[in-house]
Amino acid sequence: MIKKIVSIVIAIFATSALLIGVKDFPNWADPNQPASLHVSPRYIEETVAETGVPNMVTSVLADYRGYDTMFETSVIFTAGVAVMMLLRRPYKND
Amino acid sequence: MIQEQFPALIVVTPLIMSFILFTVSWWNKRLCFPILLATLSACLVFAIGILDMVIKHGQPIHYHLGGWDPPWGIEYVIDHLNALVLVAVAVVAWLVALYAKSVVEKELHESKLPQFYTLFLLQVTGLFGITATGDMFNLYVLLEIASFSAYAIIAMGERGADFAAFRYVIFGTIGACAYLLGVGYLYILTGSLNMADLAQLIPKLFYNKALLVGFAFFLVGVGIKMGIFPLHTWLPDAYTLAPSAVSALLAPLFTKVGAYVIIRIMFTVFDPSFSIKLYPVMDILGWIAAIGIAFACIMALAQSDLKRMLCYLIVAEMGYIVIGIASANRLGLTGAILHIVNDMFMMACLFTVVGAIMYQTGTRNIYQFRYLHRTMPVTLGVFVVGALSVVGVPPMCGFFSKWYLILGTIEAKKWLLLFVLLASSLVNAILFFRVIENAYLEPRGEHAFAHDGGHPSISLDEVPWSMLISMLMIAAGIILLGIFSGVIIKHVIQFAVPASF
Amino acid sequence: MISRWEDIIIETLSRFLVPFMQIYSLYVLAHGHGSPGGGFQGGCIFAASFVLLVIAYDIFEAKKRFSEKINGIFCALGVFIYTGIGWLCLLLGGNFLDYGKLSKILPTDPVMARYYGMAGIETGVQITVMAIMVSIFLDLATAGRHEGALEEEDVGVDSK
Amino acid sequence: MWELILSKYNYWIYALLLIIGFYAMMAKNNLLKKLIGMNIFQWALIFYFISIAAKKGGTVPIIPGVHGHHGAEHLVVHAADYINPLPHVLMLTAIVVGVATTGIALALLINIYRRYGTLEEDEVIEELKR
Amino acid sequence: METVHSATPLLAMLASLIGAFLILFTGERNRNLREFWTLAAAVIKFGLIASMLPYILHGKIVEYTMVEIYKGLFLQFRVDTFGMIFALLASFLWIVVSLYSIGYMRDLNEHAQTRYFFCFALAIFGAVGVALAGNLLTLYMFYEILTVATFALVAHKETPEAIKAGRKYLAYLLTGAAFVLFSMAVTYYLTGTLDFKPGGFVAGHGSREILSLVFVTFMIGFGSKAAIMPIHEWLPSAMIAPTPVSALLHAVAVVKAGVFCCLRVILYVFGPKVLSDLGLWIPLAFVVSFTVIVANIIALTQDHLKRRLAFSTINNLSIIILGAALVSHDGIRGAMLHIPFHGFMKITLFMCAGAIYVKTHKEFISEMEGIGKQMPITMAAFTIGALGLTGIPPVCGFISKWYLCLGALEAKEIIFLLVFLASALLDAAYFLPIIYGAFFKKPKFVKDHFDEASFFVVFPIVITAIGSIFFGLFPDAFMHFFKLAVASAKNIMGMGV
Repeated sequence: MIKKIVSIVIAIFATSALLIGVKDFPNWADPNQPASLHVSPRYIEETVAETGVPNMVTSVLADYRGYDTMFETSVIFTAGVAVMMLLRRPYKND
Repeated sequence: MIQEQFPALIVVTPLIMSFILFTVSWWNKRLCFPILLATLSACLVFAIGILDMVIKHGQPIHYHLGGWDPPWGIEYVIDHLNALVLVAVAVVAWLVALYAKSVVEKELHESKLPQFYTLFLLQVTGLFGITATGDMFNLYVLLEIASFSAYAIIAMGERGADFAAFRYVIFGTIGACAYLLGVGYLYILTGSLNMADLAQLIPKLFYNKALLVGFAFFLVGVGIKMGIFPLHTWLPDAYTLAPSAVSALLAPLFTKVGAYVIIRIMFTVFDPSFSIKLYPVMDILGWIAAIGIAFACIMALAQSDLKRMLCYLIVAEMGYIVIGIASANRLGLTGAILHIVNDMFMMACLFTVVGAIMYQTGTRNIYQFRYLHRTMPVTLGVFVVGALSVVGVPPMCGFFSKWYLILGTIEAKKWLLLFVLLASSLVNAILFFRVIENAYLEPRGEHAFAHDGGHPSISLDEVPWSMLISMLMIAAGIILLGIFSGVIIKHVIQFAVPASF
Repeated sequence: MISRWEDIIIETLSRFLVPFMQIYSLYVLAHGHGSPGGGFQGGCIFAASFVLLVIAYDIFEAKKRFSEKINGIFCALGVFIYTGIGWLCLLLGGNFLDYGKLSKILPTDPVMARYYGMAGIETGVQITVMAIMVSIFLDLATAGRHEGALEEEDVGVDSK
Repeated sequence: MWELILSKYNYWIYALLLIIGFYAMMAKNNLLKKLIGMNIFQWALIFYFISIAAKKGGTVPIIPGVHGHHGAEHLVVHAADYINPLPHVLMLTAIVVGVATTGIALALLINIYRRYGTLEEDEVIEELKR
Repeated sequence: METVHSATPLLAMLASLIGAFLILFTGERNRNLREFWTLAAAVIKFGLIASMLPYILHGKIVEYTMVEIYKGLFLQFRVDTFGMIFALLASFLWIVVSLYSIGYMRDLNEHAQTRYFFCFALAIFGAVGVALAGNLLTLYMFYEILTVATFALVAHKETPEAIKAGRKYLAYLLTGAAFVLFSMAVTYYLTGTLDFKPGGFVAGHGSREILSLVFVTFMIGFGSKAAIMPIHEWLPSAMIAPTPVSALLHAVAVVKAGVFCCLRVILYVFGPKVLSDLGLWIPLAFVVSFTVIVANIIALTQDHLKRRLAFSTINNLSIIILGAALVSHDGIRGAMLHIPFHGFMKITLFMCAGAIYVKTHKEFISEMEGIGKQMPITMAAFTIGALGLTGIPPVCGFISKWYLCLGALEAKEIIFLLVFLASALLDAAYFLPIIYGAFFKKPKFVKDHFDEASFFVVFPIVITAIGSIFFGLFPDAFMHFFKLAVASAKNIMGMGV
């Protein structure tokens, strides 16, 4: 019980911390928010010219930030190996 | 020129070798360990090459992955700070790998070994990547790789380890998500993910509340990963119950790399003035560190399980590093950075010794260590070196980092922190001499004259050679780091400290 | 242990469905460049086909078609393809993952080389995702227990 | 104030989700519920990032009718017409990470249940004390 | 004065370090070889240190820098006149004590002798390091090594109270070390250097409050090792250790190192000028004179021989510090002379006590009546040492005390002159009864025919006893303690007042 109260308090505290910042955030779907102006335009405008891939998500995923994706795949691999290690048990014969 | 490629190679080599190791293990399990060791040796070469390059050029190395220039692509930026940490991580990982073989073969079922070695390599990959990268989101992904491998190998420990690992999963996820949230806040405010680029953009919106919140999220997220005081609750269980080799790998490296990340964020991504002039971050950190050290010392005094005691000691050592950061001046930060490296070696030393004692006697209870100095003198010798280093006896390395921390607190006029530093080193003395007493002295009756006539029945019963060698090398490393700390500072650390100090 | 639940309709239908799902996953992979899709999505769909097999028949049926060893090797193979392409670029004198350099060995200009490089790595991603999804599913579903496996005590996890 | 809520409602939603997940992770006694809370937590983040990507008048980030880069030079693309692809990419990674975390956590839970015969946290702790 | 760069100090240090590890690796397998290592290391070390004597006597300084730690902060040895005195004393007495402890340990057939000799060598390593250290950091380093190495010696017997004594020892000394660390850091922060300089280097740095604070913490820190009251408590309880260890503790290494550090701080860090300007020497002088008197009075009440000697040590240490504290030419001279001379005499006394213990297992003075008949040589040596400590010519104690009194006169502090005289009287008061009882009373508990301890035990006693008379007659004989003391006093005062 006490645990629940404590966690509620922490939760409220965390939310308020989250919402302090909201005032300084751009409105939803604001075309001129910095996120859309600083880096991403190049992805959008140059993707075809630079990578020949019309799907920007793919081009960013696999090329501009392909290094991230490599580790992302490695994350899956890690998880797979981890689950194998945790659960799988060897056959008697080997 | 191959040397330009080192920054990528040091991360990618263990990665690809982990896949190869995993594949090979389906045919031949005996090849796993040699592959592991060879890979880590290669990483050692790369790390030293990078450090050499950085010292030669004197300015950071930039490596653009995929040939895209930042901030569009991902870049690696390696300055003196990362280079130092890279080398330290490489060395310690190599030594621990050498140490791990026998322990793991004793503690895990042989069918688990390939997966263990694979995860070992992935862990190292993650640590290298975290240290090398110059991109916030890339750091997140690598943090997750390191964490996942940690979850799994911790869960292979003794009874209760899986529960501890689950709590670690929960906390670790909170930490990672908090970090990601911080990245999100920075991204929505600046639209960039590149550290150097952010460092350019952030000063424009210093008075932005959202920025402060993002900063807080960074502190919380990384704080959980590195286990500073209020957020450390997962640490003692996880590291105590983990297999010896695992705690010997994680305890020195993971937490320290977290400390590195905090320094990176506070002093590179955010301009130092943000946390010094703008907000009283340093004072808060100082208080947290002081309370944390006091708490950790008390908890450590309460333990009779050596490994758990050491786990609380880690929390205290993290407190030291935070003190160095909080004193916010050149000396203090020098001490903090030096302590990151030193503490890697000290913790590696102590945890390997605990593992060795477990390996031979199966107990970790310091009150059952009696007569141990007859059976495993070498191990205990190594332990004494590590212990004296933590207590802060020169010429072991622990003293020197403490020396700079003390100077830093004096310069910052933070007397409380100074007092905490001095007092905690006394508590450490109590902690360790308790162990040393139990291990070395054999209480006798009154006025006893030598029952054994000066011939104690020394019956050597030591751990395998590979473990002994690696432990001795770590101990030697501790002493050398101590004596040559001046050289390290002169050539590396003084450039790693932000110039504004 | 998931026991087999005989039902001719389900078995036949799913046997029909599986190849279509796999073809579709390959389509998703191949069209990842021009339309929504890509390695992850395709891989998941491909893995789903196996999951369907396992549900319709039982695990051993699925294992007959896709042994643990092959699966494990596929796990590593996919990521290996990805990383290998990165190394290839490195060996061709570029930075890591700089697909443009592939034009030296591909009969195209650097830009299209990037195009094909991406295709390659997406394939790798698909293989890994597929294999890992299957293996995680099997492990979780069987909780590690399967015919002829050692008992937990033998593995010695509980003995500690 | 009203305007603040309306024009920025995405943040409120994500904060709400985040808090639900966080509460579940902290307060729930059942480990599986903790895990579910963890997923909610992660998904809140994903919503947050995706909502960054949105642009009024922007469409899916795929340039129609192009294949290869031939003719790219006289192809004019305005950044304002397409939504921001970067957060989608990041979240693809985050989703994968979430899946991986869930997998590992489930594996751990299976082991825990098999060894202690329960998933209630306090009972597990009791079990461990013995 | 010019500086000679030479690796001799380093070699001298390595001699005992390598010796220690040879001892460790030889172990119980071959005890003769092990003890041969001990002696060899001792002799080589003494030879190396003595080889530096000529330079020093010609007013040069032998310096060897190992590494730079930070700006203006080195790990370095710098051998000056004062350091030479202590280095000579420690390394010479090491030979004697190791001879003695070979005999002692073998006669008593003690346990864990390898550890004993190993830690012994390490302790000497630390002590000589303290003597040769060129700056506070290096000094602190060897000081800590000394502390840790001595812990194992104090707790050597491993009886419960021995272990308790060891803990007490550590508690006092590590706390003291923390104080030292603090004051060292502040000093470095204020002055930017830690190198010793005759006449001190803190002058003109920092406010007088800070300096006074630092001085006090320094004195607490090093005083804990020099056993200034009220932080002397560990010393009497450390008497539980084997006698050679007590001899080492008292005469050679540990407490002497403490006093040495105190003098270093007083004369080479702060310097007479600062002391007299800040008036810091007055409280110090009063504290130590308090210690002198009280320690003597306590000593009167002790029946356990070694405890009585322990309190006499406390008294003499404080006398040394007092001599340095009255910032006068002769006082410093006397203090510096008293370090080696007291070393010789006190080690004689302790080894006598040990010899008696080895032979008769008697520890209490009341049981030693008439022991002069059983062990005449030992008791003769004892008499010499005791008379020396009471300051009776021609034993060397007289000279140092003479200069101390002169120092008190020179500083025009009659009260401290009285302190010196009183201490001499009280010395007599608790030493003479022992001698009287030993020679002129009927043996009750001991044999009344000649029965001495073994050669290895008696020989060193004779050497040191003769040594103390010899230095009394020729204070400037081959170790040149007198010249050295005069020279260093001249340097210090020359730069100072």
